[in-house]
Amino acid sequence: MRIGVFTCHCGENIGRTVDCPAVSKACADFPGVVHSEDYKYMCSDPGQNLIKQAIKEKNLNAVVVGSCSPHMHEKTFRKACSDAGINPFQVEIANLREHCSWIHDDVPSATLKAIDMMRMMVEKVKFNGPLTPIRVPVTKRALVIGGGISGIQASLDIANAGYEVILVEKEPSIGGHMSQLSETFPTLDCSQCILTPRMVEVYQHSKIKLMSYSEVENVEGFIGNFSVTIRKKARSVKDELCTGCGLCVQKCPIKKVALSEFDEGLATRPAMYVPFPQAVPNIPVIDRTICTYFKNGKCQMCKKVCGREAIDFEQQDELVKEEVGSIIIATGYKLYTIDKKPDDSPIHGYGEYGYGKYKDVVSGLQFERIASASGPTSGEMLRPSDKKVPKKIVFIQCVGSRDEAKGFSYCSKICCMYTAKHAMLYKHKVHDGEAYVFYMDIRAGGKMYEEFVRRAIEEDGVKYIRGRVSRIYQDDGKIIVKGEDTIAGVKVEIDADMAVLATAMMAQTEAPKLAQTLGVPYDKYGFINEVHPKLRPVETSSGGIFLAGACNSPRDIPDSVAMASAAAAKALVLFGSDMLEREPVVAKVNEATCAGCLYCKKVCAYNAVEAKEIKDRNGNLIKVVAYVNSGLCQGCGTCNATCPSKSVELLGFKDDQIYAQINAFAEV
Amino acid sequence: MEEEKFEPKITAFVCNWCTYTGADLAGTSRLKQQTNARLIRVPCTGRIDPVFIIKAFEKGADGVLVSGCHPGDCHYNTGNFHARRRWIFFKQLLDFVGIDSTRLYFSWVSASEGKKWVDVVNNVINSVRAKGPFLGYKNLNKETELPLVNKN
Amino acid sequence: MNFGYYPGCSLQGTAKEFDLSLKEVLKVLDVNLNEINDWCCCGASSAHVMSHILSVALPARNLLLAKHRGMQNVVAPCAACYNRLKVSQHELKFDEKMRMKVEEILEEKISNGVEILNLIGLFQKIGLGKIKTAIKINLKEIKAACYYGCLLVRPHDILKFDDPENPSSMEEIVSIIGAKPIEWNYKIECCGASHSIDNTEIVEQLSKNILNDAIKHDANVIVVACPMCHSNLDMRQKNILKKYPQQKAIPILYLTQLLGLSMGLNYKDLGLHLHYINPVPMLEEKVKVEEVTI
Amino acid sequence: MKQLIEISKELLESRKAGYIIGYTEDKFHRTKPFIAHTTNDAEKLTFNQKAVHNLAVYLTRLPKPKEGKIGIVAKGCDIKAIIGLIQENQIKRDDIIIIGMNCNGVVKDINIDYNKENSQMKCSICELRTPKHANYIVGALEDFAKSELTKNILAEFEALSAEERWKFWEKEFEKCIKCYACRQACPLCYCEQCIVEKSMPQWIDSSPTTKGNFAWNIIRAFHLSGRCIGCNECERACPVNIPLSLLNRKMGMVAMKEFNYRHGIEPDQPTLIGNYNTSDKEDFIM
Amino acid sequence: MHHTTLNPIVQKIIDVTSQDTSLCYQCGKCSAGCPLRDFMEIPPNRIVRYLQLGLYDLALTSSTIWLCAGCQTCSSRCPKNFEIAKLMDALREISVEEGIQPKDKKVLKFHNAFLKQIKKYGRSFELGMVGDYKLSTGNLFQDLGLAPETLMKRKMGFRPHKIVGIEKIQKIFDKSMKRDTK
Repeated sequence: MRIGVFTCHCGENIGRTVDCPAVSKACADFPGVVHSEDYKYMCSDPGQNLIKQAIKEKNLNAVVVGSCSPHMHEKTFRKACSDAGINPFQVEIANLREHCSWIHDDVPSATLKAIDMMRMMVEKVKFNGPLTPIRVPVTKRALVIGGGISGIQASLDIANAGYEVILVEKEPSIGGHMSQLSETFPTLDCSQCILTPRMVEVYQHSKIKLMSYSEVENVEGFIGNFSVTIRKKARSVKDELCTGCGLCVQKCPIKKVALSEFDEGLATRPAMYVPFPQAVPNIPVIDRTICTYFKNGKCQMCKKVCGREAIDFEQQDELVKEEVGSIIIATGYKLYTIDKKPDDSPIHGYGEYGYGKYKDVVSGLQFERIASASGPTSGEMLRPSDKKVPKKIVFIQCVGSRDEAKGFSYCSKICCMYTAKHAMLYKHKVHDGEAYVFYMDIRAGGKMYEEFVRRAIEEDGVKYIRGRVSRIYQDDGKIIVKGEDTIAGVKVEIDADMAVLATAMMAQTEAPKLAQTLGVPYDKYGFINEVHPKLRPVETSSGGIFLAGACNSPRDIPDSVAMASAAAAKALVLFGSDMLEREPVVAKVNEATCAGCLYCKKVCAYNAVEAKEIKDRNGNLIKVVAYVNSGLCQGCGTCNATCPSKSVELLGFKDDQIYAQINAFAEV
Repeated sequence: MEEEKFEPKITAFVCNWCTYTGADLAGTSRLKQQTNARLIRVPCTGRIDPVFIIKAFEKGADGVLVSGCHPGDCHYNTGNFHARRRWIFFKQLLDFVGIDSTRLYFSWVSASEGKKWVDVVNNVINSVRAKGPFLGYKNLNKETELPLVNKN
Repeated sequence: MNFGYYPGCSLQGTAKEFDLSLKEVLKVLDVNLNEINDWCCCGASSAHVMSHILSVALPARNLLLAKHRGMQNVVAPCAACYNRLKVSQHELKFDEKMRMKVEEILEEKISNGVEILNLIGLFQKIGLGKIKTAIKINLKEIKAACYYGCLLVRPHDILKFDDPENPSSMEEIVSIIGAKPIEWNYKIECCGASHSIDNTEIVEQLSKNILNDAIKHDANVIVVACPMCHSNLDMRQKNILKKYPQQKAIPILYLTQLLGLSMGLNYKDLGLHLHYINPVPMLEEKVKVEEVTI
Repeated sequence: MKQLIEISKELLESRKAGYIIGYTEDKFHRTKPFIAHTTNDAEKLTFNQKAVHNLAVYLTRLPKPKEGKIGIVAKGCDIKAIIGLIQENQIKRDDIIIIGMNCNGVVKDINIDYNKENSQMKCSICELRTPKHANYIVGALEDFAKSELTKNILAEFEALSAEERWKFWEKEFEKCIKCYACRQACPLCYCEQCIVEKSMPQWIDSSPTTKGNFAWNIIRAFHLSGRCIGCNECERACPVNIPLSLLNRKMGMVAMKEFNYRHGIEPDQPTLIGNYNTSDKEDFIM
Repeated sequence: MHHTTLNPIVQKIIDVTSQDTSLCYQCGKCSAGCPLRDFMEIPPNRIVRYLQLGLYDLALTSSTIWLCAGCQTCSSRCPKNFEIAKLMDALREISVEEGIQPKDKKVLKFHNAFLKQIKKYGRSFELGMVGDYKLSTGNLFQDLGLAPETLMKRKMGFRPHKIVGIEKIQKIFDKSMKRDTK
């Protein structure tokens, strides 16, 4: 074995707490090590060249690099080594940065630990052996989960590149939250005007299979080869027959029972409904929970009026299977509500703001509906309680956001902007009205954003007050807002007609469940994690599964659209090749010693293990052994640990490799 | 005197996707921790074979920590479930032969739980330090001819 | 039923009608209280101002006495005492350093485990159903503003009692005895508490706001469960009335007194005569003695 | 035993069975395993309270017969082992003919006749005296002198401190000479290459040092966790009398307590290892 | 975790509140909700700000810390779970230790009078307390209007009740307070 060891200072990052030259020197004495050196930036070109040189000059056949986490640069160094002619899987990384220098202060002990870590990897690499990547075919179709602006953008990009897309939306129509908005910042152009053409394009696109009112039930397989089960919820309307004439909706007698989801509860909708006029697809759905037919077998008005006989009361949910190569998660966000939450819940309501019991204290999205021409007031500024024009209105930012006591430490990012927009829209409609905004900081990073906020202040005369509101309560039909201006250091008490709360953006309630189905990690708020916050922002730790929009963290429309296109690009990169190279970290059976108990088959989550009969040349069965289909094997190694006779081994993490590491730690 | 000088050796077997990444996060967040633990990265807790743990003790570990994804979060869907079932047996077996719960630890640490990882590591190190060296095995090693410590 | 009892200083003095009425009511519900013998002041509104340790040590002593008497629970009708006892217990439980300091001071090991109840908590333990059965007189004319003040509900993460921003447990009790609890905005606003003596202006100002909000939402009585709140709203109301001629008077009753009334107990036993703002006229007008149908 | 012999002869004659794994008695009146290939052999078959060996061992050790199935004489213990092997697809039920024996308890020491002292605890708590899943049931159930469970050895042992337990096993394992008799006697140790014989890497030190013995006995017990059917042949086979059953019984208790599972009861029952339940306990996991 | 050594005042604050003022991001919700806000020259959030900036004297000499009635509205609404009320306690305690006289001495005198009674009898003896308090403030006529009625209603006992374990109480006082309450 001729091993080369390379210790990276990572500038000061490792060097500060780990004495790299000392580490390098110590490694030189390890048995099997024929070359050891340290350098400021191993990952840099000169750094990589050092490695390549050493490989050639000392004809090394294995390399250990002490640097940052393998999750950062393992690929980089493997590439460098294979360029210099040694098998990329003869390379091991000791995580001297994240797992040593960054978490310790004391140089001597950190250095000793670093030496241990290097020794462990040197010992391991001795047993690595060369491996060749596995090639698997790629299914060139994509699944996009979520039909908001992010999902729409991603779907269109992929479809326009010529690949099939299945777009799954859980609501009856695509469009998401953007379809609810009145105008959009910083341009103040009408949201639906720019969105609906995109929605129609999706609907008409030959490459896009739109599945509205559907949800992803199950996902199996792996990058390039996912098999997805989608639940098509019973609409009670045959979509192939419905022309969207809307007669059934008009005639449905159950008009006032249900609050409209689209209008954020500020208006009602029938039992037979289309969420909003521009809905795509324009096919109604029956809310079976309130429909009189489903409740007591009467009515059937919709059925009577439908000339196409599209109404189908007997319709059941159906499960559809689809094969795709890539999945884009674009499930978006939901808005935090201030109502009282159960005591055991990690988030809490705002009792000091009345737990949402005051009609004229509304959420940002509700205000969007009030301001929207398609809204319940057809765009007229009227407050919910008595439909009067509010002469004094208060906007409050950071409700929930940046409020650890309520369970959120993060900033929702978009509220500063849309609050400024709200205040403007208000002033544009109620010229003699007073608008106040309570804020903590104004975060207006973005093209034309700061200018936009200033416009609200300078041109539209919106009063900005720096401070959080302590209490909101109703008195004689007024909304009393008790605050403090922390700049002037004076108390501010406003008897307003209406208050608008910029409540926090939250992950969708079902996000964690979906993440588990897809096997991707999510943070404590339920936002789905990217692999690397800077360098791999749209990828998840599961190959082939990408992120778009607010499902990853609070995001505004431009960012979401950009991210959606990025995710689409990632999927297209995947579709660029017919075969996919996968790391050869897969299990392998030693048929000589396998006793065929097939416990390995039992524990395999990918059905990668099957029974294989071994016959002599006369075709008589000698014995049954386990066989691993390396195409399906994902390399978890559970079979290896379960096998009593160690007859199945996980390449890359073989028993002898791990044994060597355990042993190496002992030798100190 | 001896006790004060005693620094425990902790071998930690961690899964690549949750705990190892969580430990990375602890690093990027610069969360300080004690230096006694050495991590051995495996793809999944499902890969962790009880013989690893025995061997770690044989080779002079004073404590062993095993950590992976929370149930339901496993990158390989079910690896940690199978692991958990093995541990239920193995933990009680070791306890039965006198390697009790002050030597062997298990935890779930997700990719986002950098802080938890630091707490787990420090707790394990502290309690093993308090417990003292694992003389049981160390004595067995004395009996065997091959010396535990060979300086090169 | 049996409960440990920590009356606290006020109930022996300025708030003795609270003590009276409580005992009368419990007699009817045949619940008896065993007073912690030789209890001392909990330090109330002063100790924690002057010395954090003192404010923990004094209640700790009383809790130990209760423990020695083998009490599972202690009723502290005074909201201030209740608050101090709870906070002290909490700090001793979670603050290792503090516990050791206090143990050193009291020269005794501290073990937790006594459940501390405020007045409302006590009634919830006795059971609202049981109270309902003891009702004789219908109080449906009474419009009560239930006033919690600060110490019953804050700090929530320690007291864990009711909703800190919109409590309703007192309303529940008031409504089962037939009276009508009103919706108002000042039920958890501060009355000025300890400034009662050193800064009467403040107390009068704050109390005035509270009184007026209750009156505005046409309450005919304010119900309290805290001696300090009572003295501020009742005793100080006298000056307020003097200062502001147009100010309307509103009687302040302890929850126990209202209960007592509904149980048909007489004014004297309930110590109604001990108030500065005489509730009797209001009661005579509003309370009809008739068989209850609730 | 007439019935046993009759059946066996018929099976061999008709070639329904290629051979029959059973017991015979040697000249010292010891009952020992015996393979009957011919009808003459069948005459020698017997069954009694000295028929203590677990014959299921041979199912994975003997070559399959040229024609016919494998006949096997099986008491309760053997049956559990057989079912266990089926669960772990070492054999197919259709490949064997089971002659089930009503069992009246077996001895500890086959050199001495059965009596209360020379009896096994497992027998006094046996629930399978009449085997299930057998093709034939032979013999009659009779009362027999049971050794009483005077004390709960497990509980007593667990009452000891960790250090005491360690000391106990240190003394016991010191004695082990790595003869692997325990493994040979165990019907569920059928690996073609035992982990202890694996040298790359050598997980278990093969030299009989106490350290290696610890590893060997612990791993053996672990590999039998949720699989051991409690025939105690390992302990009986152990030449240095290590109380191996203590380990196996402990693991048996865990299987019972945590999962309410016993191995070798129903052929189609999913095995304990190899399956999981999302609600498996994890109170020991931080 | 602190990498710098702490100023004793900061240390004391952390001892009492077990929190660090750097938690506060100056949203002002405490001041906005403070019932005594109208009587304060300096709002609570600025007191915290002073501490963040190390302007301890400004904080310790402000009347704010003595006006705080400990109603805990601030603490219970603080988005950062910062215990402002506790902080006020700490500041008062410190200013007493440092011998800083509050602008309005009445408050301090009241608390001293109150505690003195407890130290003397084990329970508060309101009549005595009020007496002491008035003597110390020289404000003999305050509440005179109320006094007779109060006495008539026998709401204040004439004789103090001295508890049995009184010397224990005195021990407690001596051990827990650096400066005697006189």
